[in-house]
Amino acid sequence: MSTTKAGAPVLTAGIDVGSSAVKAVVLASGEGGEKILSHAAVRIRKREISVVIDQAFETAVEMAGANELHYVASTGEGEDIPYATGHFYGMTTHARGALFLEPRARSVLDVGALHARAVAMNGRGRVLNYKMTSQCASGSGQFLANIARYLGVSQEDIGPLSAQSAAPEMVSSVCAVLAETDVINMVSRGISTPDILRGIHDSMAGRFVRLLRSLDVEGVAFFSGGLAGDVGLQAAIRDALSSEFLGKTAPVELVSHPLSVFAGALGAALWGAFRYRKLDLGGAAWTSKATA
Amino acid sequence: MRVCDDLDFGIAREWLAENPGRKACGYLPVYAPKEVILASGLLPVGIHGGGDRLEIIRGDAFYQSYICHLPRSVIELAQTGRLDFLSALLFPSTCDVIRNLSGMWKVMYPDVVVRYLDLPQVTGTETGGLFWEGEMRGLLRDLGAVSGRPAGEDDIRQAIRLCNSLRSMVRELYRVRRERPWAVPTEELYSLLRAAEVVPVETFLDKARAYLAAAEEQPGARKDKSRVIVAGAFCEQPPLGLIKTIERAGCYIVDDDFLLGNRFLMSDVPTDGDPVRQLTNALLHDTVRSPVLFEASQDGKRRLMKERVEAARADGIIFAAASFCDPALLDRPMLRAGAEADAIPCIAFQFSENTGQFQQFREQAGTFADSIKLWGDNE
Amino acid sequence: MRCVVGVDLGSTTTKAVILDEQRNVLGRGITNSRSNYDLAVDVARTEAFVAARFELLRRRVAGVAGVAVLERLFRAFRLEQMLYEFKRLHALMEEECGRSVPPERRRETIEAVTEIFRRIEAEESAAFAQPEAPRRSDFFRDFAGSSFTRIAEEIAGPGFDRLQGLFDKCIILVENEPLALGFRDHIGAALARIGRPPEVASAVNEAVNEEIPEIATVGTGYGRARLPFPKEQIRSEILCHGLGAHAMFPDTRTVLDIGGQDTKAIQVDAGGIVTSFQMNDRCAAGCGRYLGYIADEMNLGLHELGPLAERGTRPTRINSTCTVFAGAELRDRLSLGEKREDILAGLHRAIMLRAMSLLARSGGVFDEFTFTGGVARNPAAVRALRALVSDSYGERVLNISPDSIYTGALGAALFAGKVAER
Amino acid sequence: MTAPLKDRSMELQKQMIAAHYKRLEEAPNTGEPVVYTFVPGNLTELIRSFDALPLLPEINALQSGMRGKSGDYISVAEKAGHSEDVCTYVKCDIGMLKSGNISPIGTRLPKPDLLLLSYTGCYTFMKWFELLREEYHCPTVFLHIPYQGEGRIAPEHREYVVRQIRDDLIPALERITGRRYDEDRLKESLKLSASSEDDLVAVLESAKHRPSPIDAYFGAVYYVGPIFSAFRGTPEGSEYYGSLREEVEQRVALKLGPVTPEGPLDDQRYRLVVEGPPNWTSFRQFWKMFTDEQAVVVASTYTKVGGVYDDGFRHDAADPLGTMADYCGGCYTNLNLPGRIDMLVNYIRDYEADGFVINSVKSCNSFSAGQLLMLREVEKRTGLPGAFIESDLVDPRYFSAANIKNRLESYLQMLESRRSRARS
Ligand SMILES: Nc1ncnc2c1ncn2[C@@H]1O[C@H](COP(=O)(O)OP(=O)(O)O)[C@@H](O)[C@H]1O
Ligand SMILES: Nc1ncnc2c1ncn2[C@@H]1O[C@H](COP(=O)(O)OP(=O)(O)O)[C@@H](O)[C@H]1O
Ligand code: SF4
Ligand code: SF4
Ligand code: SF4
Repeated sequence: MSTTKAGAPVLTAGIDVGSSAVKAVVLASGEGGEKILSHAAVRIRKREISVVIDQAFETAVEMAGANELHYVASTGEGEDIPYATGHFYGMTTHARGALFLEPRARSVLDVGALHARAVAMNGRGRVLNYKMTSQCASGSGQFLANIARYLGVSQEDIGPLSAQSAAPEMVSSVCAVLAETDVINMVSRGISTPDILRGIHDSMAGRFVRLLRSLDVEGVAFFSGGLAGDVGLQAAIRDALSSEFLGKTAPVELVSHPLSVFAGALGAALWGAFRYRKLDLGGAAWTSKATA
Repeated sequence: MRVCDDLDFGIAREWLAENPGRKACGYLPVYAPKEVILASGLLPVGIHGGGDRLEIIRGDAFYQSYICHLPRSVIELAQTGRLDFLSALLFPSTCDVIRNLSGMWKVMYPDVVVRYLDLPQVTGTETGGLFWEGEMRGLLRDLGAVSGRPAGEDDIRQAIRLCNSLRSMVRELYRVRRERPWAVPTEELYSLLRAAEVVPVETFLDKARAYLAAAEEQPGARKDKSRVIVAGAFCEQPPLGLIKTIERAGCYIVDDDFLLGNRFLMSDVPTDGDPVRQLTNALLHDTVRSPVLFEASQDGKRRLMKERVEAARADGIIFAAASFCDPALLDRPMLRAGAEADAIPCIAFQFSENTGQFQQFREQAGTFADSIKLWGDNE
Repeated sequence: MRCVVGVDLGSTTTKAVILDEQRNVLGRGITNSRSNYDLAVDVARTEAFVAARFELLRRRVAGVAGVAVLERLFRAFRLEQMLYEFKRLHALMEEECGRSVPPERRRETIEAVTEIFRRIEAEESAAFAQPEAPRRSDFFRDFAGSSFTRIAEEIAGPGFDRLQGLFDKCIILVENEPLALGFRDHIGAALARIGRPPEVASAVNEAVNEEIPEIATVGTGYGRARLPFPKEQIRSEILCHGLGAHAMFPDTRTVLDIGGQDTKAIQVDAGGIVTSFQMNDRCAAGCGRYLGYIADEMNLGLHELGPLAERGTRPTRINSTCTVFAGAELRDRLSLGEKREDILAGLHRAIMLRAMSLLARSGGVFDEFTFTGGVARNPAAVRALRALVSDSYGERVLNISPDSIYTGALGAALFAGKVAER
Repeated sequence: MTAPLKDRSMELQKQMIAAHYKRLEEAPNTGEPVVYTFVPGNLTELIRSFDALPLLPEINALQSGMRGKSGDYISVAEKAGHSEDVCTYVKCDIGMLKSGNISPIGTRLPKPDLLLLSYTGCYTFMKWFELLREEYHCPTVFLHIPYQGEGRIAPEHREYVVRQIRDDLIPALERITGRRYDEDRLKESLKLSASSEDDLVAVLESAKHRPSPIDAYFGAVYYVGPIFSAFRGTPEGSEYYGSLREEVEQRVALKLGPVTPEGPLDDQRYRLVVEGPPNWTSFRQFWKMFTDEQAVVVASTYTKVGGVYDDGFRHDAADPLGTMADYCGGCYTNLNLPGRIDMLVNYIRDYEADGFVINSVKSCNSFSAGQLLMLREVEKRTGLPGAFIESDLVDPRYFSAANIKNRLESYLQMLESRRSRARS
């Protein structure tokens, strides 16, 4: 058993188990602040979840070259990971991760495969209020993924294509599944793929902006989760934020980050380090098999 | 099988089989005077919806999607013959949904004695007292006719005594949970109290004593969890899974509104003097403050949650209301504003009795517990 | 032969039914709905007239020539039609290659396309030589897609995605072109293909020339408002389903129709007139699309879903209402090791539970009970429905017709008959 | 010929309402006390006998809905923590309050001096005034009207209400207005009420004629406006009802139908009875769906929420407190479900209706919980099919025109096909 030498950085891992992918981050926190050592994401597809978790975790640990970790923090659906030291819940970790990636952020918009939520927080990452979508998938990531699949567009291309749109076509159906019919109709009416995608982005953006607005947030909103990297959606949300409520509400600036999808895992790792010090745990929580 | 999952009311049916000639009287949430039912020689049976095990097939034929779940499952129970052992059914004035259900029952089940029961909204002893005493005597008369054994004063006193022990047992259970929530998980407490709604009072008292003794012996270990009050679920009941979810997401429930009727009267009802008058007085002056009664005091709603938080030494409040429940949902902004003014952390969500997915609740309750855990002493 | 026509412009499929002077069904046609409603209607109607002419042919010569030769002629006709469509698709794909495939890949792509269509044609001709026609989808889009994809996978390797993309683009173009798919367009070639047997050849000539004037047409369905018909020729789909079900099963009192995007519970009286109805819409949970989505999730064809679910012994209780969440729940449960058949059975039960609520709201389930719409083709859905109905209402005669998808169109045609009588 | 007459009652009503809002706006200056209260069980005569002005939040909400303002108000209230699930009248009112308390016609609304909570037939009222009390910190009187659970007003219940009026309400009104209770004045007012009530009943019952000279739902919501709000028992109110009755009687004599926003509806194909409140945000569009199909409404229950008069009840000056108690207990929202079913069945029979439509609003549990059973029962008892439509009062998100039109159209086609079979 080894202990941290005084002054040596605390090594923690965050594992975020989502409904479509598992994300893992390894973090070093020491005198000079925190540093992300590695990050890994693995899609679940139709595999057994524990296998995917192990894979994401091991990849991140290997990339970080860590032999031991002082705290392994889980978040999302990861409550039952046997080697986790502690669990933090999704909004707690997204808020913390967002703050790390964008210190000016005072709210988070987290959009994943099946959910969307807006979280208001203070300057220290404490969740003050939140709003989430109900058990209806209209406007979720999965919905977008389905449409993209139908259109034959790969995940990475959605954003750039949407950005090319000149005349977005509104989707009329609210239902994520029945909207497909609309899309089929659009395709056959000769509407271009960019215009269709942007139309869908716009309708999603409307929902997300309503979520954010219902919390009365202002200033910087951090965009986290799997859809945060979608530049088309970003643009649609920014447009909706600036046009819809012009003059009526405070301006909100939406900020995304290349590591947005890891915000939850990162937040978990950060909180892990915090708890490790606060509770004065000492020792390693996890040691690599090679070392052990 | 847990009693609260027994959609066929087996224990009540057994009781009826063992006591030929006796009858059962049901009541809907929140409050009905059990004393009157017992004094009239009837078995009181609480009808609190169908929970998450009942598949709703006909109930939906009676209710639009924007009406809470409770009445549709109650109708489902009735339409599938599960309530056919009730000779009378009482509909307290909890809200317009239950009020209207009383009329529906009259139309659909003309053989059942149906009574709509107003609540003591006007608490002046003169006006309100006269009215409520009249209501109580009317109910005694009606239920006496059902059972064929109209209650005498002594019957009423006897029933008051029994209900006093019931109430004091409930208070005791709540006290023990408040003090050692790790020893009395709400999941267990709730199941026990739910059973109290459908079994004879004596049976419940025995069970409860045994439970307390066992809890004493196996005290369990205290965990690093936040203490919360779950407010707002006084009528339609949350599925047990939701209670478990809250507790597993890092919270100890130390006070709640579940099955509120069993502690609607807050202290013992005196057994001397005219028992009807005593019961009336208790109803006018000793009722728990809740969304179903008009709040007479100007800032009563503002103070209520602070008082409850202090009494339960809670860290925060989870407002959990049934979807489409007007009384709970319209109360919530007032209660919440009061709590927040006193810097009490709160969250709010809506459920329905047959909710089967708890992810969302876990996230919310967990984030709430996290924020108390991570920030509790710093901010 | 004067006829009347009913057209049901559904959200996913468009159907047409032609009735003769005695109001017997002369022909039925179906196609998938598309944005060009007029075209969808035309295709369905053309199909129905093809079927009608074959029916007339059958009435005329079945006695002399026997049904086998007619059946053979019909299959030949279908083959000709299909080859024509494939040819058109092929041409469009080559054109598209010229436009969107990078020059350095163009040649190999065109070659691959040509090879695929060559193989398709060979397969189809070989299938024609078989005594039994293979069972498959009614829609060109579906069976062309599955043949194309399969062969493309076999031959193309890394170029597969490009071919798939080409197909997706061009199938839409084909679908939205007015193609010549009528009786007269292909019957000659079909006759030639089966060697012009004399016992039918002259009858075919007569059938080609026979006039079938359409004296009244009534439209119904989800898209009826967009039909180019005057108001008195449009009927609510509720009424049409009621009347259509009554025509198929005169003792029907309750009708459940589950289509792609909506579900209807209808009560009719002894004359087929609707006395009450309930419908749900705007949410896919509870409609055919729910099952379609699940089938996609599992990479199954719609027609495979039901038979698989039927093997489930203990239906799983599904917690999610939303189609998309149910899809995720399905994945979760599969990864937890639950049995696929049981989960599928649970999903079928879930959709039927919602139908039960709707039925209850419309007044209940009376004898006889008729189940119509595309989902009635799904055996597991039927089984779940049967079980639920007998649990809550006792034994009921449950009618299902192989032609149930045409119920609305049949009702519309009967209304057209009434219009014609005025 | 009829046009100027029609204009007269409409014009009168417009003026009355505008004048009332003006007077309310001036109240903080003139010192006239303001009493907020609800339509069902409103004690306008009593309030006015103290020279106080009634203000009815429900009327503000419905007017805001008709003028396209409710959507914004509702979202303000939801942002403030109100659930999406609850009555939108309340949220519209709270939102209006939080947005500066400007009335639907643009005047400023005064604060209440008293919240008179006549708890008649709606649970939500209680919460509504608890919520308003939080904002205004003013006295609140709770007037508990027992529900007609047994289908009648029990004598002891009547007595209970009388006691509350006498012992709680009147002293409170005396306190806040600084005036003494003046029974003679009240009696004068009650007499005027009774005469307006006579006129209103005559107007509503004119729908028994063929063609019906009125639309007893869409049109009649205007007719009941004054009597439901601030004008029962006032001279303006009497004048309005007098002239309205005159106009309607003229239309009867000329065998004319009502004038709708789409023009006159003389040729009436369907006579319908309607249960449930209208949708206010798309009121005209909703009405047009009926007129497009030449359907006229001959009787409705909604027009009885502020008092049921066609069963013969009239305010009775001889027993002021007793008559007020009877009035409160008898409002439509205070009837039990069997009573509501009876009413519909009687209307269908008395007005020779071809069918009935239930408009179920998401907001209102008092109305909506149980309507599906009402539908079945009325169908059973009359042998006529009914139509069930869902919308909301003032939440524009809950009006799906395509859906409602589809249902209504299918329903009327169904009536038509029954009719053509009956003929053949
Ligand atoms: N580059 C991308 N562009 C658009 N969507 C993406 C991209 N990467 C992932 N997604 C979508 O993000 C979702 C996953 O987001 P995530 O936050 O990981 O959700 P969860 O935590 O629920 O698994 C999926 O629906 C996926 O399709
Ligand atoms: N062979 C089949 N097996 C199982 N389900 C089918 C089959 N064919 C169609 N369906 C179902 O029927 C639905 C379409 O039904 P249909 O009545 O044509 O709808 P609509 O009239 O709305 O277009 C599809 O969504 C699908 O679920
Ligand atoms: S849950 Fe709420 S709305 Fe439903 S019956 Fe109970 S009190 Fe009424
Ligand atoms: S509307 Fe569509 S996305 Fe929403 S719950 Fe229904 S099926 Fe799911
Ligand atoms: S619930 Fe109904 S009666 Fe009550 S305030 Fe709302 S709309 Fe009016």
